[in-house]
Amino acid sequence: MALLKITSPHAHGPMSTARVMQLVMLATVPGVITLSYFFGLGVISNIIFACIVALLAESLVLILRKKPLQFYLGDCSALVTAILLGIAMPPGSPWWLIMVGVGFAILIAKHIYGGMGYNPFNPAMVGYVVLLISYPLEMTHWAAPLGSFEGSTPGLIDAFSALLFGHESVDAVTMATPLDLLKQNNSLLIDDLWLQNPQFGRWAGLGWEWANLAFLAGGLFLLSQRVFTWHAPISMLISLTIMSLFFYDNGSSASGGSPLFHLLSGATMFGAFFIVTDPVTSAVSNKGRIIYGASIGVLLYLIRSWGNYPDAIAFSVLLMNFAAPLLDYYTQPRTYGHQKKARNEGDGK
Amino acid sequence: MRKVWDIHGGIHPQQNKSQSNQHAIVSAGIPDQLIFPLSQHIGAPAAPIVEVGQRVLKGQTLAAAKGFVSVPVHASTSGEVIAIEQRVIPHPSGMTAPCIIVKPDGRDEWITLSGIGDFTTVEKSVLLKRIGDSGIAGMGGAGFPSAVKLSTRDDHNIETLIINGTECEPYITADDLLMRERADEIIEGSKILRHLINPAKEVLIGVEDNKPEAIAALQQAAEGSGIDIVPFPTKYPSGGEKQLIEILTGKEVPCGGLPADVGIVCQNIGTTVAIYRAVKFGEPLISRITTVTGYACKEQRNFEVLLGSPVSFLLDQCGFSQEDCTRLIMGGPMMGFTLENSDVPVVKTTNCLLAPTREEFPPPPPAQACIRCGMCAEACPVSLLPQQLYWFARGKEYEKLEAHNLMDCIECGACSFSCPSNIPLVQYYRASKADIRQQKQDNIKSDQSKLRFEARQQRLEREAIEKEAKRKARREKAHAASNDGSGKVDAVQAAIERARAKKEGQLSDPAQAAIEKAMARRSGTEATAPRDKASLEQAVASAEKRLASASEKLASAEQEGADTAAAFRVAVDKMTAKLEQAKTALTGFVEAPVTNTDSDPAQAAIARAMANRQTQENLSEGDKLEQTIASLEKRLLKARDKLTTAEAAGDDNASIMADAVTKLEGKLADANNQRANKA
Amino acid sequence: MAEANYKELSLNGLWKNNPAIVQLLGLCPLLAVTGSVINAIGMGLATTVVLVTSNTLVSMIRGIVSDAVRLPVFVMIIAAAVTCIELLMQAFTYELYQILGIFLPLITTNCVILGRADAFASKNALLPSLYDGFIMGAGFTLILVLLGALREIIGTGIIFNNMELLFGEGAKAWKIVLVDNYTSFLLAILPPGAFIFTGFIIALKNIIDKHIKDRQDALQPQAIAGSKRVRVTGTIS
Amino acid sequence: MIELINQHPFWSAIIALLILGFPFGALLGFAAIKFKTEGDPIADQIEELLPQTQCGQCSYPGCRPYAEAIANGEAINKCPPGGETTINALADLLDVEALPLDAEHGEESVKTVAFIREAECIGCTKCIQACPVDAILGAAKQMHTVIGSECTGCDLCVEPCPVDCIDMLPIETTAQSWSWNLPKPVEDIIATDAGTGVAA
Repeated sequence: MALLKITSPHAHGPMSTARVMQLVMLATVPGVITLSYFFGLGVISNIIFACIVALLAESLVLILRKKPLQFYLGDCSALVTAILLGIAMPPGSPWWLIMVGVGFAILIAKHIYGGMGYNPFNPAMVGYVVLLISYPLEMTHWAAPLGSFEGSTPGLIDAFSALLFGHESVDAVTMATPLDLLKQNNSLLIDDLWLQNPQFGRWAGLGWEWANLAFLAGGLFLLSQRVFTWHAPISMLISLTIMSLFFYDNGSSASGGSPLFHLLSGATMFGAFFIVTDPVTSAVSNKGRIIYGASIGVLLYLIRSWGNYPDAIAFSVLLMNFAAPLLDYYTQPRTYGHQKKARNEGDGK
Repeated sequence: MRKVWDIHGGIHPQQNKSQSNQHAIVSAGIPDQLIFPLSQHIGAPAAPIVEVGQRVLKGQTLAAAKGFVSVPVHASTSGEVIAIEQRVIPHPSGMTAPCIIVKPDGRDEWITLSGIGDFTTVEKSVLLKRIGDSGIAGMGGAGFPSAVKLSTRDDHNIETLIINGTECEPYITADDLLMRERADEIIEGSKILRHLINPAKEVLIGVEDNKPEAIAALQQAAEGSGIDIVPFPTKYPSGGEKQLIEILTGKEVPCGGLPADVGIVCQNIGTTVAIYRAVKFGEPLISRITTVTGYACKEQRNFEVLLGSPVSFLLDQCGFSQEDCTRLIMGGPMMGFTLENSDVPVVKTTNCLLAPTREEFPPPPPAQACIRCGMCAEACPVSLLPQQLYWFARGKEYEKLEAHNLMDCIECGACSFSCPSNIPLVQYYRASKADIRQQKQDNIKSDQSKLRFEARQQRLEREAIEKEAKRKARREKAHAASNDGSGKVDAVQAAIERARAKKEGQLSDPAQAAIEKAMARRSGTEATAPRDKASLEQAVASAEKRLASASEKLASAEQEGADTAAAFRVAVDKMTAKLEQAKTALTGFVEAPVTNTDSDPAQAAIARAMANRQTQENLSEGDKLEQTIASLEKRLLKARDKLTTAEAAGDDNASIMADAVTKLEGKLADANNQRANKA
Repeated sequence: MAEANYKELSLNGLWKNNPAIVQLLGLCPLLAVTGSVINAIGMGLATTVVLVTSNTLVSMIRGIVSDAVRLPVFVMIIAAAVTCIELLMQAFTYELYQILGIFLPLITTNCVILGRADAFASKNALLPSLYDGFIMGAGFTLILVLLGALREIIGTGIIFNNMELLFGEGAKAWKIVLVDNYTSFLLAILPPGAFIFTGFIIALKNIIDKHIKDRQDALQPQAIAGSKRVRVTGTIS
Repeated sequence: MIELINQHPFWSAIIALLILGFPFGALLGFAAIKFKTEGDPIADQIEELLPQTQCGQCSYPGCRPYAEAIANGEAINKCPPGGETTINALADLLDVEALPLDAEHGEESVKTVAFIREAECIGCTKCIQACPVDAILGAAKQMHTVIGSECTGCDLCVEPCPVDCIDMLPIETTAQSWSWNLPKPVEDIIATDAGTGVAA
């Protein structure tokens, strides 16, 4: 056997891109289970259909770009995008909605820019925002948790019929999310609001709080596997807590909800551990990641409280995606043996 | 416990040290042939001072240091120098370099050694000279001449002497075993070093905590000596000089500076032992401890091996299986380089031979796109941004690479190790660094060319002006003369005469010119040395050898059906031709009259020129004619070519060229006529 | 440019130097009012008329306006033309006028118009200038309509809606509903959609251009290497 | 004041323009003198980037003239010795598109250095006259030799030699000058490479 002539290092660590992606997928499991327990199996149908669309779209582009299918599909990045988008969408979304979202995410947000590793914006969030802007009605169509009104969550058959034929069968049990509710009611004290809507559980809405806790568990698992560093998600959660503490006046109508409410409602945990940590579109240095995460937390609170949309993970993340290169540029670490970073030198012009 | 600092980044690859550190060091013995590359260190290669055929003793200097940053090379056993030629050296390129080949006689006869009994009574300069003359260069991997490193400048206030016993690379256990078995020598060596550089504060031996036996042995040996053994947590690459300094003292060596700038001198364990033996016993550096490991070897252990021993000699002692081995690595898995064949010798910096199986180190999978995960930046011990450097390297943005401190990269491989996308980052950096260096050299050269070009233009201008001035003066003179009414005709006549003379001079026969040339050469200092018989024979021998190896390669290539087979075939043909040539030269030499060999080369050249002329004259008229016709035809073709291109380009000179062509045609016709007449 | 080559001018305006997708001039109306075909046609026609008028006038006065003050003069001519168009549209197509809103007066600042006035009309004779204005306007309109159609179809599932605004009551029947029950895709109607579709149109043009160039390159003979070399060192004697 | 302006809008406009015009005019005039540039800085910068082989393959006699020509709008892709690197650097400097090398002017090839086969040299000095950087030593009827370190590899000396004794030898790589190549870019992976070790 001929001897290889290759450059060092010859040893390689255990991490691979595919493994990273697989771990991320694995970590969504508790969240998905909780979501489908509370909101029905529409979540599963979302994810399955989104995965199919994503694989097809990815294959199409790879064929057009004359790339080896197996090699690029093997990195699982399309599947991760699809799963994240499937989770973010209202359970039991119709097929065309998923198709537009995933198609946009894969074709335009990812491959127009050159494929995995080159996309400046988080594809799943681009897909989500496109849907939110284009189909505001369908995108706020959340089922009531645990069938609060009718007594049962939609099963698998219901979910697939919703997927194929639209929402008619489950229309009756949809309702606003706690974040919507908070936004739309500014005449009531928060405690009163809570009293009027007992189905919302204790802190942040029944279902929502459990789902968030499940995603937190998944995130902590990823953290323990060193898939990402703690900097971005933790700083985001801290800044969100600080913002909500600062504006929380114990429940007057103008107050924006308690820190606990903000941490456990909407897509906070899902965003913090699965969206903010997307390596491709976030800042790279740890200092940069802290700023990146903290800014997302601030933006999240600002948009939730005073913006037009009830939840704002997608918008805050996309806004900070813009800023990531700038953050990287201004948070370069000091190289060993260099006293001070002469930043102007780094310009190269 | 002393406080130790932490370095940024770093990784924890699998140790894999237990395979080889279970056995004691054994001597590898004397191989059939020893190969001594002239450059085993950083700096100028040593210059050979022995001749082919000379018998050398163990420890005898084979090649002397050339320049300040250089070290000599010593024979590691007694034997005969059988060749000084190009051999493949242990270098990632797999290229050849001049080597001295010694055939051991098995007697292992030492030169007379003289040790220094009490080093404290000896001048420092004497000690340094001893270290330098013993051929000691950093044995941790870089191979920087130790004497140079130890001669610190007066303005450097050295506080700390650090002995590096870190050996952070996986698999390697050479220093570990050395510390376990020869802790006394290390401590003695450290004392010599302490005496030499006289550190104000302390002497530290840094050892990673994955070598508890070594630490214990050192601590025992160091008792009462005032030398501190400092264990610290295991992490790659804490064995890098700069990293170790940071771990032990918290200080950073400034970019582009030396450890001495922060009051520190650092030496490797192996080097320390070598210095001890050089000072105490006068032994030059002729052997070292090398780990042979990897699962393609049945037996994995450490050897005390004579420098110059071929790698294959070591591998054979370990039950090496060629079939299982996919790559042969000299050095560790993180920074070592692959060898393309196992005939290369062990040199002063060879701390490990790693022969892994395919399962151990599978071939690298194709690289995927960078996902900017930042794992490389987290692993980088010098806080670079590897992912940024990767983009810049791909875009060949050299300015940005430099601005992002690519040149501070220590090529430790931690980034590539941790990259989930399998991007060969270190290769990008190595290539870019080389390109940047090349570009800088090119810039210097182009500046120089520009200067020379401008100087030349100026000179030409000046000459033109001078010429013009002279012509003017002459014209005025002639004018004055013509005013006299006489001399005008004479002047013209004289000019014609001059021109004719010049022409004749130019047309004088080439043999004469050759004679002159030979004479000139004789007077010149650069007279080429006479080709003696020995060198001719040597040339034949080496040509034969190369032919053999080339044919071998050709055969194997043909068997594999490789594309390169054609190239090999050409090479073989070439070799054969060369061999033929060399043989003819040799026979010619042997047959040549004896007197000729003694006479000086210029005489010989004259004789050759004469002979040439003779043959020219001896040529029959017809042959000569043939020759002229052939050359005329050639020139005509060339001229026609030029004419067509000139016409195509609408050049003004086209008419002149056309004239030239007609003239040539005429000449050719004449010659042809002559030939016809002859016939 | 003594002899104007009309074929060359046409090719330039419609394809090679198209104001909208090659020169990328006048992006403001391009992105803002191409939500539907009718808007695009209205905008395109208005712009074309202004272009023709301004090119003609600029070309006429090109001999008497000094270089230093040419820009203010051009702007005034353009502004006058735009005002006329605005009044005309207010009179005859009031609803369209209302839909186009601020973008009608903004034609004044459309770079296509000032660009052509300065780059072409101020250096060329009357007829070529007039033709250039017309063909550039046509090229611009073409892209506007293409973009409008794309966005209208994808955004609403309908094409040629509201054509009566410009073409009279009879044009009401031109409306084609491509997909029944189409949930309107708002993104296409909103400005981001305009950006995305413009990008696709430019990409398409680049693909076609590359194709044409490749074919031409294949036909071209290979150059002889080094044929243009000169001697740096003068003639060799 | 305001009344006055209202009464004579025309004159007040003229006066306002004049008042604005004078300081700006003065400023421009001052700048023209103060920041006057000597020579042609852009040509200097361009010349810095050219390889200074002085080979004339660009159809200009030397690198300086070509630099000046580029400053005046000549194409940047006519320098074969500089090759792609130079073209890219020029494109960066001038902010224009990097064109492929113009084949009419030659092809990028390995760097070479001239070598005179001394036994054949007749000492005609023609190559010395041809060398743009005076890198050939010798005198009439004396053997010539090339100063390797100064030779730019322009091969201008090859043609004039009447006995064809000048070779252009490629500069050989030594163990010192050897280096790793840049790895194959990720994008070049084609279907058959996946799963094998070749692409790394």
